[in-house]
Amino acid sequence: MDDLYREIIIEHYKNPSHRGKLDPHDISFADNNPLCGDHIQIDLRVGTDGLITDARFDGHGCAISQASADLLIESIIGKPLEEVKKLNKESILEMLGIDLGPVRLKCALLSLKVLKAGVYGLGEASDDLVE
Amino acid sequence: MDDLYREIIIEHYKNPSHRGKLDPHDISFADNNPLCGDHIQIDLRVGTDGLITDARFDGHGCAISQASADLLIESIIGKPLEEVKKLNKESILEMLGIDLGPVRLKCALLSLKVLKAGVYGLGEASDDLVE
Amino acid sequence: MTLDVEQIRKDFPILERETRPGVRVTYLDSTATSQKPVQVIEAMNDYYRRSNANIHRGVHTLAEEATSMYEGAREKIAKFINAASSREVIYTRNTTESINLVAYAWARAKLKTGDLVILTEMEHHSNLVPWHMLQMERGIELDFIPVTEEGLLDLETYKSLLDRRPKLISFTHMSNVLGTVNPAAEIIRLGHDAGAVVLVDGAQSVPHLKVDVQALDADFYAFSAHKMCGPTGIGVLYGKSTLLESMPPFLGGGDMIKEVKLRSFRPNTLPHKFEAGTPAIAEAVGFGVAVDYLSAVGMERIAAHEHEIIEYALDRLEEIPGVKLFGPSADKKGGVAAFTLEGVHPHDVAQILDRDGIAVRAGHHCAQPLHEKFGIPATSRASFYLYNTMQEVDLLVNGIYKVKEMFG
Amino acid sequence: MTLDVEQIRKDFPILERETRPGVRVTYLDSTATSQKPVQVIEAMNDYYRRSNANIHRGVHTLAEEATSMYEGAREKIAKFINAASSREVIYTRNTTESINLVAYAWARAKLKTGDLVILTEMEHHSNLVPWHMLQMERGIELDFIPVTEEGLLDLETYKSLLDRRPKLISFTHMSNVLGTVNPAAEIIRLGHDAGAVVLVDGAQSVPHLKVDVQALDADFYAFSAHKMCGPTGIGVLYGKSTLLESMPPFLGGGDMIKEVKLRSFRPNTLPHKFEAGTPAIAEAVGFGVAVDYLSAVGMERIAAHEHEIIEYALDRLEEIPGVKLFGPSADKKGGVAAFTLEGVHPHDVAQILDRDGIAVRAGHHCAQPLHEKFGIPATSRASFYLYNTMQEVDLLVNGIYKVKEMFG
Ligand SMILES: Cc1ncc(COP(=O)(O)O)c(C=O)c1O
Ligand SMILES: Cc1ncc(COP(=O)(O)O)c(C=O)c1O
Repeated sequence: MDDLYREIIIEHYKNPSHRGKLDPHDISFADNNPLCGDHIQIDLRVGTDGLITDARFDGHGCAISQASADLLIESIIGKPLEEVKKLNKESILEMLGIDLGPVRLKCALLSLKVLKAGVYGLGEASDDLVE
Repeated sequence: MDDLYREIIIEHYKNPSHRGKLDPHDISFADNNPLCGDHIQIDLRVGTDGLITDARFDGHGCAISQASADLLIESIIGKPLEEVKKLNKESILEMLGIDLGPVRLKCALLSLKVLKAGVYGLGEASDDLVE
Repeated sequence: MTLDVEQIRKDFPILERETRPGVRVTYLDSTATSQKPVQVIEAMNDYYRRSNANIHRGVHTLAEEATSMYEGAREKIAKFINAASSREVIYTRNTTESINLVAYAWARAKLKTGDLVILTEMEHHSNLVPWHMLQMERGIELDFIPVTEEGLLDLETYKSLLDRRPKLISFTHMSNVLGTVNPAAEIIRLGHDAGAVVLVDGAQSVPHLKVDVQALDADFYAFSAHKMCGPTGIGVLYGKSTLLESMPPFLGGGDMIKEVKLRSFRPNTLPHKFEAGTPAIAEAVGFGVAVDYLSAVGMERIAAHEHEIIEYALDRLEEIPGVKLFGPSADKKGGVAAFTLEGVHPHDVAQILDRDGIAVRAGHHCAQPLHEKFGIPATSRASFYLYNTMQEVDLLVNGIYKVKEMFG
Repeated sequence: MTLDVEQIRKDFPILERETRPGVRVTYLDSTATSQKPVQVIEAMNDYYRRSNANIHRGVHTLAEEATSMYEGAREKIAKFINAASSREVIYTRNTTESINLVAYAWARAKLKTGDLVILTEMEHHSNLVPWHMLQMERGIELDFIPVTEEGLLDLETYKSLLDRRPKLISFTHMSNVLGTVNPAAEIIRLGHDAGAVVLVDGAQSVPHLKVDVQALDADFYAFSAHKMCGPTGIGVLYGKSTLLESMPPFLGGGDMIKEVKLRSFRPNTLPHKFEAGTPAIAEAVGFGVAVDYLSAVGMERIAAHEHEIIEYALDRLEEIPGVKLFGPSADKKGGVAAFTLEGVHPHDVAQILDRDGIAVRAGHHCAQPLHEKFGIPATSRASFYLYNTMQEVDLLVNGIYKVKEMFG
């Protein structure tokens, strides 16, 4: 908890394994955090069995927003779309392995918010999605 | 200073020597303190030499407002009208012989405010008159 | 179990204050503002010595601490009044600003010329003047639930006023002069049946009674920290989230926005939408601790204690020749005793009592129309809170006898 | 004579705070809110322990004490900014409310559709959103004095904007991001020549520079206590008395009235006309002591000290590869250094610095349009006040090198 910038974050920020776009895709959604300018877009391909066959994120922003997007994408590939709906704040904090204050929490949760808004097919991403 | 209700105040409140009205009069003015409902009217007769020949006050309110009106009237009879213009907060506090907080000061100064507004021939009595 | 008042008094350092040598204060003016327990004072002291920072946008440790203290207090306050969510608790400066917020952001957006707003004859100026201003500006209509001789609201007249389809009912839960505790739930239910929105001035109720905004079904509920053991400079507007969300913002500036362009902005979500600029952070921290304090003592026990005192006080005051009491009997009111003493102006009463350290208020108590109704310009008012004792009632009564003697 | 910073630091207990074991805070976020000297903290503590009461209408000793402390602080503040009279000093919650007061009570009464209000591109959201709201509501027009690459106001464009006969100019005396100290006297004079009223956002200037509202000839001047060693929850709107007198009231309620009837009211005289309800009394007391404190240290000496620090800080920061500074050179600005570090987001910079106890702010600092102008979403910002030292600048610089290493 002390080492807020655990190597895993810096590593995923500097060398993301799932950065990019998918074309064609089944689901795509983007949003930003106006407070700090973080931007995340997520593209998904979903199989007929409801499994996520491939996923990518694109965007820019702080290490926490970008690393958590990369970690999130890594964790959902091959999983049923339905399972995404169950992900929440705790899921992300567990992946990052750190504790965050309220401001940085928004950075960490941006990618999950974008992902869920896309999966639910919403017009706008709301903070309620990641409570 | 400790004995806020010096006998002089209670005495002048209970047995005022100049309560009443003057008819005819040369100057008459009335005002009230909406905060506590104190009301004071003052009537003056002025000689051709500019001396105040007679004066009365009427009204109702707290002991301080009524006693200071009585003391004020007592002090101006026989004086030149011009001298009234020089009276101020200190003059009244001296007559009362006590120190007053901001709220009660308003009570004490009501009669002077009424007197000066009358002497200056103003339409409305303002707090600036008794600074 | 009753209150251990002697123990409680130890928490309030000011009660040891001597207003002149050898004369300890007898504070009977809690309706104007309450005293603060050392817990509240120390929490703010500590905040400034350890955690002070600006909130919300800060990443550093102090900013995060300050933010979570500020928001933590909001959670406590929401629980204290049983709001459905802390998003419904808007920090303001005081009850007055809370009511003005409704007048500016809700009423100006929703009310048209000729729309009726119902108030009562026992309102504090803070629940009159905002509506006078709107009447002048917008031509709304005002009508008033009358106050009976006994000091109660005339609910029959209220019911007939409701036939005129008011848009808003705004009334005080408890009168700061008469002490009357109004039947808020019933007034709200009747108002809702007539299709009106209902705002409750809770400045006197939240400090003294257990208030449950959901059980009452209030649409808006306003109160001040300084009357309930908290600091000056902070109050609350509770509002149902659906209503608050439907309103335009009130003050514009930092924190109440989601995004700002040179020529436009998007408002923030609740509750921040209504909190512009750096808020009263230390005060929120103190307010949270005040609410903890009151909860630990127990609102029911506080109400019961005040009931005991006011019963005794009314009995004793009634015995004094020349004293006239205003307001209903003890079973229908909180710990407020407003009275006149024949032949002595209330200001003189208060000032002479002050010589013995007894602090009562004298004047119209920001309820001039109510005083006018009773045909008097002013009253003296003694009011009681959790730290007051029966002995203090005796001191008051003895003091009044002294006044009578001086003016006798 | 220069400041004895080590002596001053002893007055600020929070500077001893360890944000993690063994790591003392290096507070470089005074532009967001300043820390408070023990004198201010203790004055409020004392107020609550000895004198707390509601003001103005009280006759008893505590009420009189509280009233004279509250009004005494107003006198001090009036002197501090050289107002002609304390009647021109209106207590508000903060700069934001002060500006909104002008937008509601002055602008809504005086401005019509099509009337022009001139702002600048470097304004804080608090001096943008109130005017956005008025634009939506009333159809006023807004235009902006541009900011040059260097971070200065483009006065030539300002002059040409004045040909359009604006009704109001509202601008910040000192930018909270660039640090730019704008030529306020000149902007005001030109505005007056064009027949406009001029409002100055003094949130950053009053804490750091000697401000004389009469010499500036400002019509309105807004500032916050919390940025100048005072408590949260209180600010000031200074206004020329003729202007304030010509305005309708803003919030309605207790204290701002002379008389209230059931259906009408008469407003009070200045300054009370604009102070509705129980004000931030303890906070006013603390504010008065803050002003005493700053005066005793001396505003010129504070400004000189900050100048020395910012000169050194800009020099040192400039040396760091990848650091880009925003705003003019040290001679044209106050103690604010906003910067970006290539390849690292400002939030990450701030958070990594925080591990060493260094508190800087990261974000748009409530000046989103200004950041947009410079093509960046956010900056990191270190800001300095009377208690900061050269060594703290070194700590910051070392910290930034560490960040670079981590992200290298
Ligand atoms: C230039 C400027 N204007 C206005 C404000 C708003 O001040 P407050 O949040 O105290 O209302 C600030 C403070 O951040 C500021 O720096
Ligand atoms: C019934 C009632 N309403 C409103 C108020 C105004 O409260 P504040 O002055 O804290 O805004 C008071 C306090 O005097 C009150 O007693």
